[in-house]
Amino acid sequence: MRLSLVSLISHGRVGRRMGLGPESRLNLLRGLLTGLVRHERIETTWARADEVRFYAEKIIDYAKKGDTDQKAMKLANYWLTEKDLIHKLFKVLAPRFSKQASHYTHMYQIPNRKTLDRAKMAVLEYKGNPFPPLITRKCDSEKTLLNQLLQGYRLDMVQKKNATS
Amino acid sequence: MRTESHAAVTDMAASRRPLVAVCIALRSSERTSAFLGDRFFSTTTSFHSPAEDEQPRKFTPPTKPVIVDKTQTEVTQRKFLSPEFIPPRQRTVSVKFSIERKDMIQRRKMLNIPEFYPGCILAATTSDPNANGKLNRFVGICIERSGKGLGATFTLRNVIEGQGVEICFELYNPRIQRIEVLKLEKRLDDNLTYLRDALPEYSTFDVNLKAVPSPATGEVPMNLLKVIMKPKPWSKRWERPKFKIQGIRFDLCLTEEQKKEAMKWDQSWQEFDLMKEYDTSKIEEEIWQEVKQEVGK
Amino acid sequence: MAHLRIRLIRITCSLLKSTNVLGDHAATRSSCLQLTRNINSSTWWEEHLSEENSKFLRRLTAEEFRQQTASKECPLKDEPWPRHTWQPGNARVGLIAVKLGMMPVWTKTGEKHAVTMLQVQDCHVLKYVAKEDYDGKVAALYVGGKNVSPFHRTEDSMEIFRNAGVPPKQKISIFRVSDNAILKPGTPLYAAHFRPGQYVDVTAKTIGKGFQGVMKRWGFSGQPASHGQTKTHRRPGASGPGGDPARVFPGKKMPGQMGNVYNTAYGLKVWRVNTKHNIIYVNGSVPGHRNCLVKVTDTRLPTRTENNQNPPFPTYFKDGEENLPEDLYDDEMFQFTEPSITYS
Amino acid sequence: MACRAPCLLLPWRLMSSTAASRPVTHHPSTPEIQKLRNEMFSKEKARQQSLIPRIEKIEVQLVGDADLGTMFIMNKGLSTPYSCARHLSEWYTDNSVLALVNGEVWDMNRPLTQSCEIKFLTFKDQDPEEVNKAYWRSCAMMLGYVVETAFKEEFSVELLQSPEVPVVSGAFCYDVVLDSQLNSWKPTQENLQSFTKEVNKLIHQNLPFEALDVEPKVALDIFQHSRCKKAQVEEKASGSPQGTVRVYRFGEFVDLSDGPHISRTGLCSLYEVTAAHILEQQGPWGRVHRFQGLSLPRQLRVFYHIWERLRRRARNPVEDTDSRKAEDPSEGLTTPDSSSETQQQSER
Repeated sequence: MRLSLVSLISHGRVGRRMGLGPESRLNLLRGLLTGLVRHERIETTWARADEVRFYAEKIIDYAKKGDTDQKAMKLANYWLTEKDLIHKLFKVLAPRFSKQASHYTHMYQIPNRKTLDRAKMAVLEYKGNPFPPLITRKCDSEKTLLNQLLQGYRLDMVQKKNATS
Repeated sequence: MRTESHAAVTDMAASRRPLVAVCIALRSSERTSAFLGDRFFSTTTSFHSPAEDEQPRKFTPPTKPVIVDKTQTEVTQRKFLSPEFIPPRQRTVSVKFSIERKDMIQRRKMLNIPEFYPGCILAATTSDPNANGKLNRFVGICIERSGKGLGATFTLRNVIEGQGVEICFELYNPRIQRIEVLKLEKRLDDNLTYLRDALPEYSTFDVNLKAVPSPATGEVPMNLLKVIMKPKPWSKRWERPKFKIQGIRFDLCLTEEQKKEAMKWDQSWQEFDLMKEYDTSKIEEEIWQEVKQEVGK
Repeated sequence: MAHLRIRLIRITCSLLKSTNVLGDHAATRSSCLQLTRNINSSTWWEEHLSEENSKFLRRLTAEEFRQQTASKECPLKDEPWPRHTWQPGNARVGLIAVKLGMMPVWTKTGEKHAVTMLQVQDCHVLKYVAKEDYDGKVAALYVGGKNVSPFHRTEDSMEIFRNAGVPPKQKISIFRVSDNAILKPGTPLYAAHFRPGQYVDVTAKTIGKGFQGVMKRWGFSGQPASHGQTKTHRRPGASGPGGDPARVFPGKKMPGQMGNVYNTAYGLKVWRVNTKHNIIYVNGSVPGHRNCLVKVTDTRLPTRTENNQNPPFPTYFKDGEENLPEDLYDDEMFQFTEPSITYS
Repeated sequence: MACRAPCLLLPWRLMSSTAASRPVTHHPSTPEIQKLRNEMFSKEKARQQSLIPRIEKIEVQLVGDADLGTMFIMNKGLSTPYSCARHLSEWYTDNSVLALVNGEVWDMNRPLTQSCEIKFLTFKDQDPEEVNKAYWRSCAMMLGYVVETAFKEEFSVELLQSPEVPVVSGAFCYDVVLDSQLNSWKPTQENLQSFTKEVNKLIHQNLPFEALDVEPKVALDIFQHSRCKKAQVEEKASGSPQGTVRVYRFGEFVDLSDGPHISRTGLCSLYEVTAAHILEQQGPWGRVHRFQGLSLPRQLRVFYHIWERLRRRARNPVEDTDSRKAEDPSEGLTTPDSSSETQQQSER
C-alpha cells in the first residue's frame, strides 16, 4: 500500500524516502550535516532541511556526552565526512548548547527555487551562529493600546483571583 | 520436506498462518468450535500422557516453594522490567498503556511471573478446558518473547519423542497456573528461533528437569553455547547480517563463498541512522518504579 | 467602499425625508444595520499581541475551558429538564469517543476476545432540535466531543458552543432520539451511559487507502501470472454479459477510491466500562485509525434488543444517586483479581 | 422607544418642524446649540486665519527611523503635520496619529508656526503612550457627541467632561447629566447598540479633528448654554500661561479639551458603547451618568475571541482618575509576583 508522504509520517514511519535507497539517503544527509556543522547555516530544499534537522539536533545530544564517550565518537566519525569538524563539534558546538536541553536549530522557509524545479526551499542553521539573524521576531511592545488593554485585563484577573483565594 | 516435522503450535490469531505439519492437531479436531485455538493443550496432553500420571507425585515434594522463594528474591534484588511493559514507539494516548499496565500488575499479584529471558528453560503449567481438573506442564527453552501489553507472549520449544514442539503461551492468559524458571541464563542472541534449524540435541530437554538454583544477585549467567546447524536449507537465511546471529557455528556449515555472498546484504550503516533509535531508558525507569510500588503492595 | 456606504446613508435619509415614514420602524432599522462598519480583512489571533499577552491568553483560555468543563459536571438545578423512564423502543442519545487501540480480554471460561478501547473525552450535548424543526418525525440532539482551541476558528462556527456554554469541540454529530430522551444542552455525557453486556454500533471514517484496483478493493482473484498473459495480471476480466443486456449493470465492482468513507460496525458487545477514565471496551475491531473520533450508539439490530433493556435513561448523570465503582465488568468476563482458571 | 429610531437618524432634519411646534423656552434644543457653537467656531477660525498677513515659508525637518533627511518647505501658519505626511506617502497619512514637533506633541491638523523638526507617531511605536492617551480622548469625545445627539429633543442632555482614564482601565468614558425625566431609564443592550450605530456612522464619515486656541471670552460665548463647561473654561484659562483655552471640533461637534487628539475619526475600526452607569445620585450638576465605550484602531485589529473578552470587561464601571493613578505604580510592582503566584496555583 502506497500512501502520501505526509500520511506516511503521520502513521509513524518517521523518515522520508530520499536518494536511491536508505543508504543513499544517509549519505545525502551526511553531506548536508557536514556542511551544516562547517558553515552553521545552509540553504537546501525544505524536505531535506527538515530531514537533516533531526540528525543535526541528535548529534549535538551525543556530542554533549563528551569526546571520551565511545558511541558519540563513532557517530561523529560517521556523520562528519570532513574529519577536522569532529573537533569543532565537541569543542565548539557542544559547549555552546550545554545549557540547552533541546531545540538547537532554526529552520526558515524561503522563496521557492527560481531555476530547475521551483522547489520549496529552506534555510537551516544552528542557533548562536556568528551570522546576522535572518528574521528578527516582531512582537508588539507591551505599551501598545491593545496590549495595554490586555494588561489591564490580566491585572483584573489576578486581583479577582487574590480576592477569592 | 524437512527431516523433522514440527508441531508448530500457536495461538488463535497466528494459527491462520500456513504452517506445515500439525497433523497432530487433527486428533482434537472433532472437539468443536469454542476451543479451536487451544488445540495445543490437547496435543501436549497426548504427548505427555505417560508423564501425566506421574505429575501429582512429582508436585508433592516440598522443594517447590523453595524455588518460588528464590525467584522472588531474584525479582526484588535484580532490576528487571519485563519487556512487555515498555510501550511501542507510536502515537497512542499514554492512558491506554497505563490502563493496560494496571491490569497487568493486577494479574502479576495473583500469578508470580518470574524474571526470564530468551534462552532460559521454563516450565509452564496450564489448565485444560478439554480435560476437567487436569493441568498440563510443558518444559522447554524460551526461544522468543514478543508482544506488548496484555497480549504479550513467550514461546517454549522442546523436542519430545523426536518431534519438535513449540508452544506459544500468552503471558497474561488466566489459564496459566504457574511459570517456573528451571534454569536462568542468557544466550548470545535475543531470539533463538534458529534452534528450529539446529540439531535437535540443542532443543531437547528432560521433561522432569529439576530446577537449578541461580544466583539471586549480580549478573544473569551467560551461556556462550554455539549451536551446530543441520545442513541447509534453513527456514531463514540465518547467516545474513541483519539477524546478527552470534550463537551459530557458521564455520562448520558455510563455505567461504557462502559467507562472502551473505556479506553482500551487510547494512552496517543502519546503526548510524539516529532516527531509528528508540531510547526507552526514561520510560523504563518510570514504569519500573510504578510496577515495583504496585506489586510490592 | 466607504463612499458607497455613505451614499447609502444619503439614500436612506432622502427616502425617509420624502415619505415621512414614522410607522415602519423595522424597515428603517434593518437598513441602518447595513451601515455598521466591519473588518474586511481578517487577522490572525496573535498578530498584534506581545509575547506575554499571547501566553497569558493561551493559559487563561485553557483554564477557563477546564473550569467550564468541570462546571458542567453539576448542571444547574434551576430548571433541569424532566427525566422520563425507559420504555421499550425508545432511542437514546449516543456518545463521541476517541479510539485508543485494542487489547485482549478473557472470559471466565478462558476464551480470548479482542476488544477496542474507546475513550469519551469531554462529550457534551450542544443543541436540541425539536421534532418539528428537524424532520417532523424525531427530535435530534447535537453532541460534540474532544475539546479544541478556539483560536483558528471562525466566529460563526463558535456560536453553537457559546449557546451551550461549552468549549469548542473537534467533532459534532447528530443523534436522532425519541421525545422522552431529550437532554438539556450543556449536559456532559459519560462512558457509563453504556453498560457492560449491552450491544452498540460504532460509526467512524475508515482508514483511507486511496485509489485501488479490484484485487485489493473487492478481493477479485486477478489473472494468472503466466500462460500467455499480456499486461493482464491484476485486472478485473469481464464486466458483464454481452449480447442481451449489452451494457454493464449498475453497481459493478470496479477500481476506485477505497477507504476514507463512513462505516459502521454493528452489534458490538460492551465488555467493560471504566468510569474513572471514561473508557468503553467494545468487542472486536471498529473502523478508523488510532485516535480517531467515533460515534457510539445503542445497536439498531433487532436481535440484540433484549440485551439493551433498562439502560440509564436518558443518560447517566454523575450527580445522580447511582454510585458506580471504577470498573464495571460483564458477568462473563474474567477479572484479573480472580485466581487462574481451573476446570473441574 | 420604537419611534425614536427615525428621530435618531435625522435629528437635524426634524429639528425645524419640532422646534416650531414646541413651546418656546429660554433653553434652546441640542441641535440648535450645536449649530450655534459650530458657527462661532468657524467664525473664530476664519478670524484667526485672516490675521496671517502673507504666506511665509518654513523648513520642516523629518526625524525618525525611515525617510531620513527629508526636508519639507511648508507654509507658516497654514501647513499642518498632516500636509507634511501627504507629501511623503499614503502610509504616513493613514498611520500617523500624532506628530512630535520639536519634542512637543502636536495634533496632525494643527498648523505649524515655525521651522521645526517633525516626527510622526503611530500606534505601533515602541512607547505609544501619548498616542494611546490621544486615542482614548478622541474616542471619548466621539462618545460625547453621540450621547448628546442620540436623545429625543424633549430630553435635555448636558455633557460634563470626559475624565482622563488610563487605557489599562479598559474603557474610556464620558460623564453626562441626563434629563430628570430619565431618572428611571436604564439603557438596554439594544439602546447601547443604537449608540454604537451612530458612532460607526461618524467613523465612516472620516471627519478630521480641528484644534483652535481661543480667548476665554470667546470660549465662554461658545459654551454659554452649559454651566459646567463655563466653569471649566474659567478654570482652564486661569491655569494656562497664555491665558487661552483650546477648543476642538469634528464635524459639527465642538468640545472643550486640552488635546491633543487623533487626526481623523476614520482611524477607529472597532467601536462599541458598552455601558452606562449612574455615577452620582445628586452631584452639583444633577444626576450624573457615566457612559463607557471601547474601541480599537484600524492598525490594531484583534481576534474576535479577545475582543469579546475586552468587551465584557469594558462593561464594568471605570474607576476615577485620581484613585486609579494612586494604584498604578503599586500594581506595576506587584505584577511579576502575582503572576508567579497564579502559576503556582495552577501548578497545584
